[in-house]
Amino acid sequence: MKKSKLIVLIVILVVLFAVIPAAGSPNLLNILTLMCLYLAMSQMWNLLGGYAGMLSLGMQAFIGIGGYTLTILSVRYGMNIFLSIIIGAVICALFGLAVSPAIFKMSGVYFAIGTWIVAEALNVFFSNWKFVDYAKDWSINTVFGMNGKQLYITALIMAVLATFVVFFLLRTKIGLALMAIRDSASAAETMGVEIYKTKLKCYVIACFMMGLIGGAQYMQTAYINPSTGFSINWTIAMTFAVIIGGLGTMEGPIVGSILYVIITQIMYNYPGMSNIVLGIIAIVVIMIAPQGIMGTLYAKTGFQILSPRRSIPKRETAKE
Amino acid sequence: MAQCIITGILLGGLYSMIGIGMSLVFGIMKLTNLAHGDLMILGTYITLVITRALGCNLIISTIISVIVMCILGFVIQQFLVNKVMDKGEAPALLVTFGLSIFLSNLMLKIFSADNQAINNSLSVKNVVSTENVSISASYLTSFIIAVVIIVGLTLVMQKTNFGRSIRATSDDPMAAELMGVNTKTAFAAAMVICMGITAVAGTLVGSTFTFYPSSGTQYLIIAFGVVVIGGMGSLFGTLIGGIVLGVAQLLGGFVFGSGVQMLIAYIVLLVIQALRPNGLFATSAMRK
Amino acid sequence: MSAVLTVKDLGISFGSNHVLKSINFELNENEVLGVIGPNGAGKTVMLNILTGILKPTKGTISFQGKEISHEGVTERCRGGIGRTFQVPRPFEQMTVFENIMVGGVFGAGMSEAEAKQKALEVADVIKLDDKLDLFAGKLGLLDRKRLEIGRALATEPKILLLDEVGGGLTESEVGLIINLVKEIKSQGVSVIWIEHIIRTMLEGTDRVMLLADGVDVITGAPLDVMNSSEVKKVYMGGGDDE
Amino acid sequence: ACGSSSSSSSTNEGGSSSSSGDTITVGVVYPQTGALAAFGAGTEEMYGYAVDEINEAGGIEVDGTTKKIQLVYADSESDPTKASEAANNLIKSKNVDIMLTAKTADTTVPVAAACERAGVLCLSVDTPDEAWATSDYQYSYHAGFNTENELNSFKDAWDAAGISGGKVGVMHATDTEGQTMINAISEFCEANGYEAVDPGAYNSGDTDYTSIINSLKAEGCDAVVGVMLTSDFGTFYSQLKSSGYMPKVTTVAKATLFKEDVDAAGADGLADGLCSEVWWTTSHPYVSSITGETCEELGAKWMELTGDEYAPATCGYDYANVEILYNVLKNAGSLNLDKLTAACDELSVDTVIGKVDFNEQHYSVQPLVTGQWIYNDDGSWTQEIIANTQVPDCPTTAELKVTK
Amino acid sequence: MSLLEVKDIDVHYGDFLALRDVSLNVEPGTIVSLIGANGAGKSTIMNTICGLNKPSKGEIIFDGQNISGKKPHQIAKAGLSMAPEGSHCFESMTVQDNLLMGAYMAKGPERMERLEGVYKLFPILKEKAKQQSTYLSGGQRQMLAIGRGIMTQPKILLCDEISLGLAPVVINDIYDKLKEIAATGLTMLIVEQNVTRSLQASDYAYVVLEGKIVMEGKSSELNEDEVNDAYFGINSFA
Ligand SMILES: Nc1ncnc2c1ncn2[C@@H]1O[C@H](COP(=O)(O)OP(=O)(O)OP(=O)(O)O)[C@@H](O)[C@H]1O
Ligand SMILES: Nc1ncnc2c1ncn2[C@@H]1O[C@H](COP(=O)(O)OP(=O)(O)OP(=O)(O)O)[C@@H](O)[C@H]1O
Ligand SMILES: CC(C)C[C@H](N)C(=O)O
Ligand SMILES: [Mg+2]
Ligand SMILES: [Mg+2]
Repeated sequence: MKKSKLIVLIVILVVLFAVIPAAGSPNLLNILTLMCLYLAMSQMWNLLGGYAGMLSLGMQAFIGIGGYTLTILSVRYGMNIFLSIIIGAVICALFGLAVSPAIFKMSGVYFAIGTWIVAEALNVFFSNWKFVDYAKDWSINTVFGMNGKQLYITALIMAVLATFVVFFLLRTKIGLALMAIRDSASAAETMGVEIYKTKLKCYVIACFMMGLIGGAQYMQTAYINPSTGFSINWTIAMTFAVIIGGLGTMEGPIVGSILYVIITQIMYNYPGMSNIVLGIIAIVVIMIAPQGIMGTLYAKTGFQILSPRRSIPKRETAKE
Repeated sequence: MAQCIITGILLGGLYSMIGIGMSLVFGIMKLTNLAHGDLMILGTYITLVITRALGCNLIISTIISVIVMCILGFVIQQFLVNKVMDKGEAPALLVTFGLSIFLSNLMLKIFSADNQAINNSLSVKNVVSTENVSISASYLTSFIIAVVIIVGLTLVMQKTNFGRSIRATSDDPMAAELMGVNTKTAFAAAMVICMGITAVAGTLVGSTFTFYPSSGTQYLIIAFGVVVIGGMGSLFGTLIGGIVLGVAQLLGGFVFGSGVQMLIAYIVLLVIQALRPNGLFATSAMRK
Repeated sequence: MSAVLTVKDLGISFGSNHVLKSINFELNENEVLGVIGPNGAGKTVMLNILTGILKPTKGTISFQGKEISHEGVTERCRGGIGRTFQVPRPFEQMTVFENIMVGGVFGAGMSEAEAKQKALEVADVIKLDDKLDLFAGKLGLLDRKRLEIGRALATEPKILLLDEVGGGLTESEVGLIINLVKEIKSQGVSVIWIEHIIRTMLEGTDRVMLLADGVDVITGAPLDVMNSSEVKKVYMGGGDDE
Repeated sequence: ACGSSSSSSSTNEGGSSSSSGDTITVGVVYPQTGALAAFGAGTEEMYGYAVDEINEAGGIEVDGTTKKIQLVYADSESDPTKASEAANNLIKSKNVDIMLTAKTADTTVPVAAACERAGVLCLSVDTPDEAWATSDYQYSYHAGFNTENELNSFKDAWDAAGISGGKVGVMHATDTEGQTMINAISEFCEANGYEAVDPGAYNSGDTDYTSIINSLKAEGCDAVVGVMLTSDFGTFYSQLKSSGYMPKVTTVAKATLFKEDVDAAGADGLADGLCSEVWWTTSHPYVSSITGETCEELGAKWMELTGDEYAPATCGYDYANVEILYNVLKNAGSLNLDKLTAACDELSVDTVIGKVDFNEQHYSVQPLVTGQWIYNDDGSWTQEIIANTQVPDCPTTAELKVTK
Repeated sequence: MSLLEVKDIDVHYGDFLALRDVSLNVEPGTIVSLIGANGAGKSTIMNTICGLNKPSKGEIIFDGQNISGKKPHQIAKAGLSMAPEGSHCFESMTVQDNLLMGAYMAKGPERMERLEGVYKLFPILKEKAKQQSTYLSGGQRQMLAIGRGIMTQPKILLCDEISLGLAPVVINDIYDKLKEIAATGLTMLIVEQNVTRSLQASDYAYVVLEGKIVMEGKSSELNEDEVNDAYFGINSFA
């Protein structure tokens, strides 16, 4: 019953978002594109930070790899751009897998910092890597031909895909395991939960998705160099969106990234104030609603659309 | 080679100065302070402005900067951190994160984006200058100050009633209250100390390197590096962490070229992390 | 009666602290083995070794005839060793129902649907059937202890290791726990039960082992062990009441 | 959520001016805030001044009607990603007809990329030509100096220092400009009788230059040449000084365009004697193609508008960017993109930064002179022009002073 | 005059009324025990006295001073100390530093004296003096918590769940020692699950049921069965 309602809601939303390009202005389209991209990124960040207990400050590593793969493969080798970003995503997944033995030893804040250092290391590495022409600025001219509508559709696909990945992942065993690990890792382990494997699965999935989203993002940006590709600003945006929206809720990243884009759009008119305002908003929201907007709403009213909670089945035999 | 190791060790002293404040705040308040770098740069600017405005001696302006930063630390603790500290890791993190973007952009508004350097003659002097080795006066000064502060602070933390009360508060505020410790004051005191040290670090950084309002991030990552190598919350670890990072960077530059010197430092850091996930000198055992 | 668990010459040291020197015992099928010993004797440490959280410095553990010393924590859990923690560690932000499900899904390798049924069954056993949708963080001590047991049960263990599940409970509650353990035993589960409550040893166990100075000093029928001079000396203290 | 986003966009649309009216909307993306903000200082004053001149003279006739130019600004926040977003935002929400941009590759390249995609003409200045030419551009054009001019202006300083045939250490970061320099310099040095020494690249933001300084020292370089960010240069230069070794002449591009930057490099006139390329001075012998004003007059205007005590190179280049816009519009006589690009391709006009004539790669090479920063006893700085090979009519003001 | 007087307090956790009209008195030099089932509100009473909870009604008079609404550290300074439920060790500190924290408010030399006293009471703690307290066993932690409470040398010591997880020998020991300490004039308020032991050890006892005091009296005069009945109330278990 509830599920079918949910599906109807989702279908309506998807249809709505799909018809906008026909109706909306280029500006609206541009804003929605940004929202979708940030939404997709935040959803992935939230999967790790909010559900898997892996607060990462290094997701920019995958945005950068995704962007660079798109650039190098399409600009230098003339590969199809969509194929390029998929390869980028695969490379991200492999890279995530490769660094996991090291960074998975760390937990909590060490993990957060470790991932950031990995991203910084990539920044330095790319800056010194001849294959990508060192820290050269790249114009990604292969995506110049994409129009606003195409960009929007790509971004929308990313947003929907990211949301669905999280939605379904949390409904598999992984979701249950993640919640258990978050609450008490040692107890989860003695209950048979394989912590390492579970986290690794999430991480690699998130890496893959981030690579994909990174590629899509750079179709929009059309310009890359190591310090922008691997900039902490990507993670700052995701973190902001997720925590404002509500860490560990599925709706949080959605609300958060929409807000983030709206705020930055409004702030275009007040140069130099944008970040000051974002900073203040971050502080004020957390002071008032430490769980973020959706988290607090949930705590107060129990409102949650996309809850990963397991429902308790009706008993077959009536109990006395 | 010898030059690299010596410079690396000395640079490590400066790095550990950058890290101390962050390590303490984490060790005591379990707070990962993402605004650490920006706060430090703020300290640098305060020193700079006072030196310029009053034309006074660097030491005096540093003292003033320390005082201002201590007050700021108290304010931040009372009005921001205290309110969210018990609400979990993420809210506290976001508050410092918000503070970070707020501060760096506010500094940008106030001080403009121009590069700055604190005028002091140490930065271009050297203590030893031979054919092979030269020791920069500012590096050496930083190193000495770092060692003095770390040793002093360790003694205070380990041996005095005040130090114990802070450690106790950090472990279990409720129980500490029951022992008669005013935990609010203890946290505030800790924050004040951290900010004071951070102001000193800021002055040292400002008189060694060129800086601008958004330099904070760069030093945040160095502070992070230092404390994760040494182990969050360990003072002695901070010193070692700084030295490891400094030497790795310098030797990396020497062997592989300066372009990759930070890459080498980061790799060393990650390897140490993989082998010792809580740093070389992690103090508190893992809980839960 | 055959042994499900055989522990031979088990030892562990932390630096110069030789907590366990040499522990030898067998746990028989369908048996409740009580473990007593002074504080710091190493009872919890022993459980941690049995579940794989700590690595012993020496000795062997065979479970159902198989040497398991090299197995990891999760492997042993899936193999059939369930445990509770001295200080309960519920998954606080999950409901009681989900807490138990975790045991079923990962410990017993069930599908989610099966685990849900299992959770309902277990909830009846541990008497938490009316609190299934409560967040575990909100439970009181008795219910937390029950949940500890419930989660462990959901992993369908062959042996269940209980670490002071009665600690901090009132006498009548202790009675409830004793009954609970009896019920668990009746389902064919063997139990190792650490407890400082004499009554649980006398009423709830088939045999009792005294752990002191890093060795298993004496093992035998509950009443014999509790009345033994060794227990009087190192545990009860000069033969006081109870 | 959808509702609120569409409402925010509609306000944007309401505020935007449509090109169908009697104005030509020209977007300007430049760093108002962030690390490059010093570059951005005075931009709005100068662009505004130049556009006012055009508008006051009646505007420009395009597609049969005479239109005035309206500028809309956006902040790049000194971040390439933000620059790209800002350009997109201007294009989408303000419907700009033409985009202007300036102030380093971090601004001009991403803005050009955004314009290429949107099909908007983009005119830029203030970036070395090679750093800008990262792609085959269709709609973007650029005026700046190239590496050859840059190195020639430096060579003048080396020659003046009397180190002919000496060794030149090359400070280069891994970024585009650094790479361009290191790629070009060996050949250049060889051709001019110098020997280039590569001590290895550094990364912008590095805190320590010990290994680089050791190489320079070991090789006994007579000169150091480089293209560096101000912050990197300041840190490097004080470490160089404290190492006890100083080359006779140091020629560094990018780092010391402004007085504030030389001051930031270090204490008590540390950077005294430093040489840099000079893009433009008030003594340049050029006049405005819009009004015939001299550089001197422009400089005075700048000081009047901004309250600054001197007019930096960006003054001339800001003005020149509008000049190029003016000439392109005038020649095209239309806002049609094809006509505009055709006008660009054919453009050849004398501006306050010299002749602008876009080549095949869409850029025009402007000349440079060589300056040296002198630290005065009262703590102020003067930039002396010590060589003028490329602009002989720009008078030199002093002889090179060799650093000790 | 009573040393500690709790007058008609109500305590809320959010909307939940955990204590209703609770009053109790502790005379100087006596041991008073609280008896009650799990969740009855014993810890809540203890915590409220210490200032960890705020009563929504009523007042608490300690040593002639109204302490309701004061901060825990202020109350501690007034001479009231508690060994909380769950021991709450300072995990990163050594056992000795933990104990010294107890004497936080005392002068130097006096601290060492008290330390020796506690070591005499719990010799095992002396053995582990330099060890980090995280590595203590459950029972050792309990000893540490009590020892730390004693270190404060309060006018009154509150012990919540004093014998939780302790071996009988230690419990007996502690009760013996407590009597000794009480003889020196220390007043105590303890929570003990075991009714028999509780009545044996104390001079006066209160029985708590669902947030209310349902029975009180001199321990020697209370009948164990009656207490048991009172303590379960309407038996809702089984
Ligand atoms: N990780 C560790 N490092 C060092 N010592 C440890 C460690 N874990 C336990 N110990 C020591 O081992 C001893 C046994 O501890 P254990 O927790 O097993 O006691 P126990 O028998 O369960 O006691 P209790 O009944 O009080 O719970 C204690 O002295 C403790 O200090
Ligand atoms: N922080 C809290 N928030 C909400 N309710 C609480 C809180 N602490 C205790 N309670 C509730 O208040 C009631 C009394 O709890 P309290 O801990 O005082 O009981 P107790 O008698 O000490 O029990 P125990 O023997 O289990 O320690 C219980 O119903 C408990 O669930
Ligand atoms: C308070 C703590 C951060 C002190 C730290 N344990 C030290 O090394 O002294
Ligand atoms: Mg134990
Ligand atoms: Mg209690």
